Amino acid sequence: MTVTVTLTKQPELYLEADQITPDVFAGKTLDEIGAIFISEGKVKYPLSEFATIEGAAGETAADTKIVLKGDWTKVKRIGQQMTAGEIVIESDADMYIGGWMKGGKLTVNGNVDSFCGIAMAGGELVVNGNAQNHVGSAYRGDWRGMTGGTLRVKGNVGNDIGTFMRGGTIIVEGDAFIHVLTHGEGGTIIVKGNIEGRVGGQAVKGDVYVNGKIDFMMPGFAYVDDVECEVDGETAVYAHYIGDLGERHSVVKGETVFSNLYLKK
Amino acid sequence: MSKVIHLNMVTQRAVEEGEAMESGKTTQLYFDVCSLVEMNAEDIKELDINPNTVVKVTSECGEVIVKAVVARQTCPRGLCHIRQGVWANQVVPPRTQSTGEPQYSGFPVTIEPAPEARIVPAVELIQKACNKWNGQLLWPM
Amino acid sequence: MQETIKHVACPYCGACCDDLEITVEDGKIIEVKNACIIGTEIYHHASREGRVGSPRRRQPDGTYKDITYEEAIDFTAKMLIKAKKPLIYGFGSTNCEGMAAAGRVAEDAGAVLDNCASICHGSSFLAIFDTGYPSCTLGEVKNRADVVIYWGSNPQHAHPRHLSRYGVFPRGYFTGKGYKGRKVIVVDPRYTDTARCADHFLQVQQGHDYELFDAFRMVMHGYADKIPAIVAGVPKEKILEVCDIIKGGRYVHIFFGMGLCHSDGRNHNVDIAINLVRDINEYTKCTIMAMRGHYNIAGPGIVWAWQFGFPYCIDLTKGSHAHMNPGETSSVDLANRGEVDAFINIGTDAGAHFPIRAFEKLGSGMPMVTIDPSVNMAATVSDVHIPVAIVGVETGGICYRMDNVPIQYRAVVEPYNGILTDEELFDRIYERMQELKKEGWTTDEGTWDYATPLADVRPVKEVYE
Amino acid sequence: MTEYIIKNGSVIDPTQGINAQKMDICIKDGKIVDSVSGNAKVIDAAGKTVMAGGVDIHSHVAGPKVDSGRLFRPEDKLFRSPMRKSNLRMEMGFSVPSVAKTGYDYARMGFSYVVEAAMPPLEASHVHEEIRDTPIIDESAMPVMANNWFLLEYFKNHEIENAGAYASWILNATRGFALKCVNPGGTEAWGWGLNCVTINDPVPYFDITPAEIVKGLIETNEYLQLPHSVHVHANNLGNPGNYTTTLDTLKLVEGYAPKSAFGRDQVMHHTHLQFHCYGGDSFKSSSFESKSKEVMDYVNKTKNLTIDTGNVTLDETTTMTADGPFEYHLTHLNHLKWTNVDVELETAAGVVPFVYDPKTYIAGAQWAIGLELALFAQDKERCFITTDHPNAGPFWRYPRVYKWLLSAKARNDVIENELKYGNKVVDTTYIGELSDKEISLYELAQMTRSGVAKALGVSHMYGSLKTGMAANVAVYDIDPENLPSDPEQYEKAFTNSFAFFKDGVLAVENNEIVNYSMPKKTVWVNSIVPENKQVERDIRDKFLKAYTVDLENYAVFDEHVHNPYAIKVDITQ
Repeated sequence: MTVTVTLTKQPELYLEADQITPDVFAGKTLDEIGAIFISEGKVKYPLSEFATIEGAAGETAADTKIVLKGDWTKVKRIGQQMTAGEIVIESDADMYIGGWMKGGKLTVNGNVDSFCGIAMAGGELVVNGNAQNHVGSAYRGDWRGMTGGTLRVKGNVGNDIGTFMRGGTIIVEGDAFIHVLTHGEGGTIIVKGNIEGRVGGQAVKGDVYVNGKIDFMMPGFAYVDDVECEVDGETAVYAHYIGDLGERHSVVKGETVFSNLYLKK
Repeated sequence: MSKVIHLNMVTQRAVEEGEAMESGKTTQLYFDVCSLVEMNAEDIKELDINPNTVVKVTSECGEVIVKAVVARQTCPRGLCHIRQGVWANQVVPPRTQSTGEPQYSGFPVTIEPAPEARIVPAVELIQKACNKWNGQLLWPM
Repeated sequence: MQETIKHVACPYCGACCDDLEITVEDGKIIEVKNACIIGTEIYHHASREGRVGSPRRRQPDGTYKDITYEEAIDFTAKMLIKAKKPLIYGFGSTNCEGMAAAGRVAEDAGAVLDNCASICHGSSFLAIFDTGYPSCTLGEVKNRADVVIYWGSNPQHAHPRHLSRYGVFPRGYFTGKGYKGRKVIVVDPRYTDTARCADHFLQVQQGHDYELFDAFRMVMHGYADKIPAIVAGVPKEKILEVCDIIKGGRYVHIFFGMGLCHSDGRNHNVDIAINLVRDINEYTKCTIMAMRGHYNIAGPGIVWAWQFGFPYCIDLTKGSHAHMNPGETSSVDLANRGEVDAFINIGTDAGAHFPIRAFEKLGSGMPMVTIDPSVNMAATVSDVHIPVAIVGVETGGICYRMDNVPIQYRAVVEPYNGILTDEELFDRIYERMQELKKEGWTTDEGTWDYATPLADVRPVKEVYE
Repeated sequence: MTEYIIKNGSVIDPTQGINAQKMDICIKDGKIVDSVSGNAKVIDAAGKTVMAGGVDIHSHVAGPKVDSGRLFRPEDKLFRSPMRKSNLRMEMGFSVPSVAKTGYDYARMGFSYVVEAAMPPLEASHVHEEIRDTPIIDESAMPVMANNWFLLEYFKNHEIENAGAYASWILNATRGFALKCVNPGGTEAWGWGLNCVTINDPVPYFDITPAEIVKGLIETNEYLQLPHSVHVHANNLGNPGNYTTTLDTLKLVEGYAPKSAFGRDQVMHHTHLQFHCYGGDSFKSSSFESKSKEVMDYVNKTKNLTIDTGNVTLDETTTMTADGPFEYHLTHLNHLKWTNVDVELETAAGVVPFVYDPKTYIAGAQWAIGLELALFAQDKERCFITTDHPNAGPFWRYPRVYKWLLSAKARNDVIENELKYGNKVVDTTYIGELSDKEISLYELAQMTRSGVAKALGVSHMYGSLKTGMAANVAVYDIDPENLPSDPEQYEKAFTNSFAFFKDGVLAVENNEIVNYSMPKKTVWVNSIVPENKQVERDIRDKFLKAYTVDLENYAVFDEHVHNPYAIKVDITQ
């Protein structure tokens, strides 16, 4: 079952729409969905003040799909903490898209601002444009960053990609700026474009695959050997580095476990 | 055509700036100690100017007219410094890398001689940027 | 009549020197002893002609007209209530009593509350969130430290008495030889006046401190052999030499500053420095400290942490709970994004110290109030400028030194022209907001759940002794 | 002032030997009185329990390290703070709550007086600022003294009068309440990255042992005749096998008798004993075991000792202590962020987040040990319930601990359903041996009211419903004549009191806070000693040479102490 929400009015500032999730919409009538509150600063409005709502929601989150039409560039927190179902955003969107997401699928047919997929635990998040900073990163102070799910950005990303990552996969098809897998303790990050630097800094564990070039390598990554890897469906030879040698590492069965960096030859 | 040099810029505190700030940002003293760009002597040479020449500094987000001087706290070649404050902030990129902190240190600029240009007083710069300039300095320096 | 007031704490930098002697005659400051050049200027400025003695309202032609405190407070209270997302930013020169009062106002107004750390040591907060803060009070450095590192900080300019009071020169309990017993290491891209005092100067390539820290950490983790020949412009041999000094120290201390916070990577430059301190503690005692800029810029972090659990960038608009995430709720980002609709600039100068491309959005598009003893750049574009008493000169209060030690400030003269203190002003704004809310004032559109006034949340005084 | 009458409640007040007796409590002008007029507002307490307001002997609620804990844990707020109730301030934080949440939650639990467990003297004005902003509850703070350079030097030379003169100066300068001892000598050793793990390890440079420090503090405390005894956190906290250090420390009380006009019987209060009762030589389940019985056997037979428990609540929390080396040790165990503050000449502090995960053996064993202490205690007037907030768990979990003590069923439910290694825990601790033991509501009142107030030397102010006492009264939704069969009712009732009076002001009514805008006291001890020129010279000398603040700016200015209430102790008379 699909609910189509069309944004018809732009906010003066920004809207926060953490209530736009299949979990909240499920089992509600269109009127009830229209009465869901979204906020602009300290002011609350019913969703219907800014949008028209059509279609019907499913009984459960899993069988609810939400399609967002119109211009959602100035709307934050769409799909926050969603556990199932699907959201498609047919425009750019603002911060925290798919933040703390646990399941389901969220697709953005445009660009997103920072903090998309923050502390993501499951599900699939696809951004068919660029994303800003802190993609699949941790909330401030939390040592438990992204723990599961798949986050794919078709375009470029900024800094802090997968900071404090512990699980799941991030795929960036364009370039990244700095700080990839910083403080990583697991998970996989694939960057198909170039990265300026600071890849794997302070990483305890976790893997990074880079198909382009890295301008500034961390000194703490040491070359081991060349290996053939299948990365996002394509096989190639990669130079394998381990690190960060400046960070603590656990020892499992007598073997020190490092973070791995694979740089395409 | 005059020369242009590409440098990396930082903006930080200086004791002269601190003293002038406490004395008042509308003062001549503040104007004198903050509307400077400090450079390596070799970079000044490369620009083909004498020290104390007025120059235009341009960054990704704006430009400012200041006086080029040889840094007493030596900048290595390729690095230049404007003391933090009104003139520096005409060119500091506001991007924060999602930390809240602008790019005060480490942003590319170009510097070119502008001996005829006027160094604009602080209040005028601020009021113009905010569309609140009425054509006269209400706080004469 | 002349009077000399001793043990006065200085309202300039985070070193909070509390040994000033101020001589006052007929309510005017005539002599300042023991302060640095900047601190001295603050006291003299307070007694100079041209102080602003009354709140003022900007006129359409750009001139200012004196108004009463009642009018200024009413303007501010109404602005806070009507705005959807007002920003209250500053507190670089306010005492903690004023900050606590501002916290009450901000919560009641549904505002974003932020302080100058946002553009200064905010990166350090982010690093502390991630990695913690193994630190000490300045007396530990004075009494124990034999290896002192200044990394990306230039106290000879920003904290002029820091080296003599705490970091390099003082003789302490276990450091009777003073500077002769200390090794001083400075890391900076520029050969600063602080670097000139160093035994070892590492000229790091600007923006690459992170890599240099990683190399230091590799030494501590036993991978010195894997360090490349040059890291961030510093030769491997120099890194190893300095690491030997560090490991051989009895007590190592790192002071760091804006060189880390303002360059690429921001918080991660600090966060890896803190992790280096953890590593060094495997070999010898090591602590670290942020060179906080203003005398009480540690204060708002401390006061708001006990009020809201967060030190800065506190979004109170939801009313139900506080939210903090620099990058979103930080003043410069809010300005860049056009995400606020009213602005109070208090005890700082966003006009001079924000990048102009950020400030112009605050200074041109919304109602704005500046609260500051002096005419600063922000005041020149504000709708209302409200002068307040200068902390440490005209009013006392508690201020937190860079090591988070509370220093009790003193007043040496009466407030100029009877102007209010920050605390009095914010309490009166609070009272006015309560009155307005009772009269039914609220936002222009939508609904605001917290438009009904709270019971008075100010601490209740009672004498028991 | 309004008059109140709490009608028909089941009153429990150990100070008068009243055990669940149906009677009325009358309140007028902030005090408990024999009768009130017909205009008195009636609180119907039929079928409910009425007790004096609670007293907390050891809780980290205000000051620099508490605030560091708040500041460096944004994730402790995210999705973990209750949404603000109308008419209250925001309540932020799970393990280290904001001051508003602290005051509200204590009031909701019916507590009237809380003692902040560790105040670094240099940062005393910070503690007092937070106390000012904490609503409703009266508070005190204990200056930490066991690593103070003045005292180390005086104790080394056995100069108890000088130590007394200095300690008295500190109490007055900081507006402090009692002498706190944390990891004696070990925290000073931490200044060099070292520690003292037995009571005989020498302190570097100062040439003194922890045993000498503790004895010196006991002697100083009794010389000053203070209301409370010395308040001890012994060496070697949290380490397997530490119970021998604990017993060695406790035995230092032998031969000392209390000298105080305030009614206490102990010369040492040992705090958060749970962390000090470990056997074994590692954290492996094959080694780590409970030694609570061994320690409590000694406590039970030693009348000049009191203890509090430090119960683990099985939560994600934040540890914080003046035991600097311990926190460094802890951050190496769990690799989480670590904050440390060494305070010049005086003390240190460390803060590290910690998850007491019921899926681990150790957390289960620690949970059991804490409960065992309370169940083994023969004299409930000498054993008090705490969580060493927030170290073993947040204070607002007290009602959960009460539930585990009042109901064996609740305890067994945790062993069987919540702990992953419940059987192993039963094997290595005494919790199985105590499986049908339960405390009574009367004993709970001793462990949270009368006993605590007596040990603190404030039984003239708190912990009693006698006529003339300040009207701190809590009413709970528990009927002693018809105890709940579902233990959850205990937790619910003690978490949200039905009614609570603070100094005769109705703060909680019908389980909701209705008033928080009322005066509150900062209780401190004004200690007066004979003039001592030597100590005055020593103080001037240390400030000249070692401190980084001027002596004249050190003592808390009068205007920074909120509503001070002095307990005067003059030994010159």
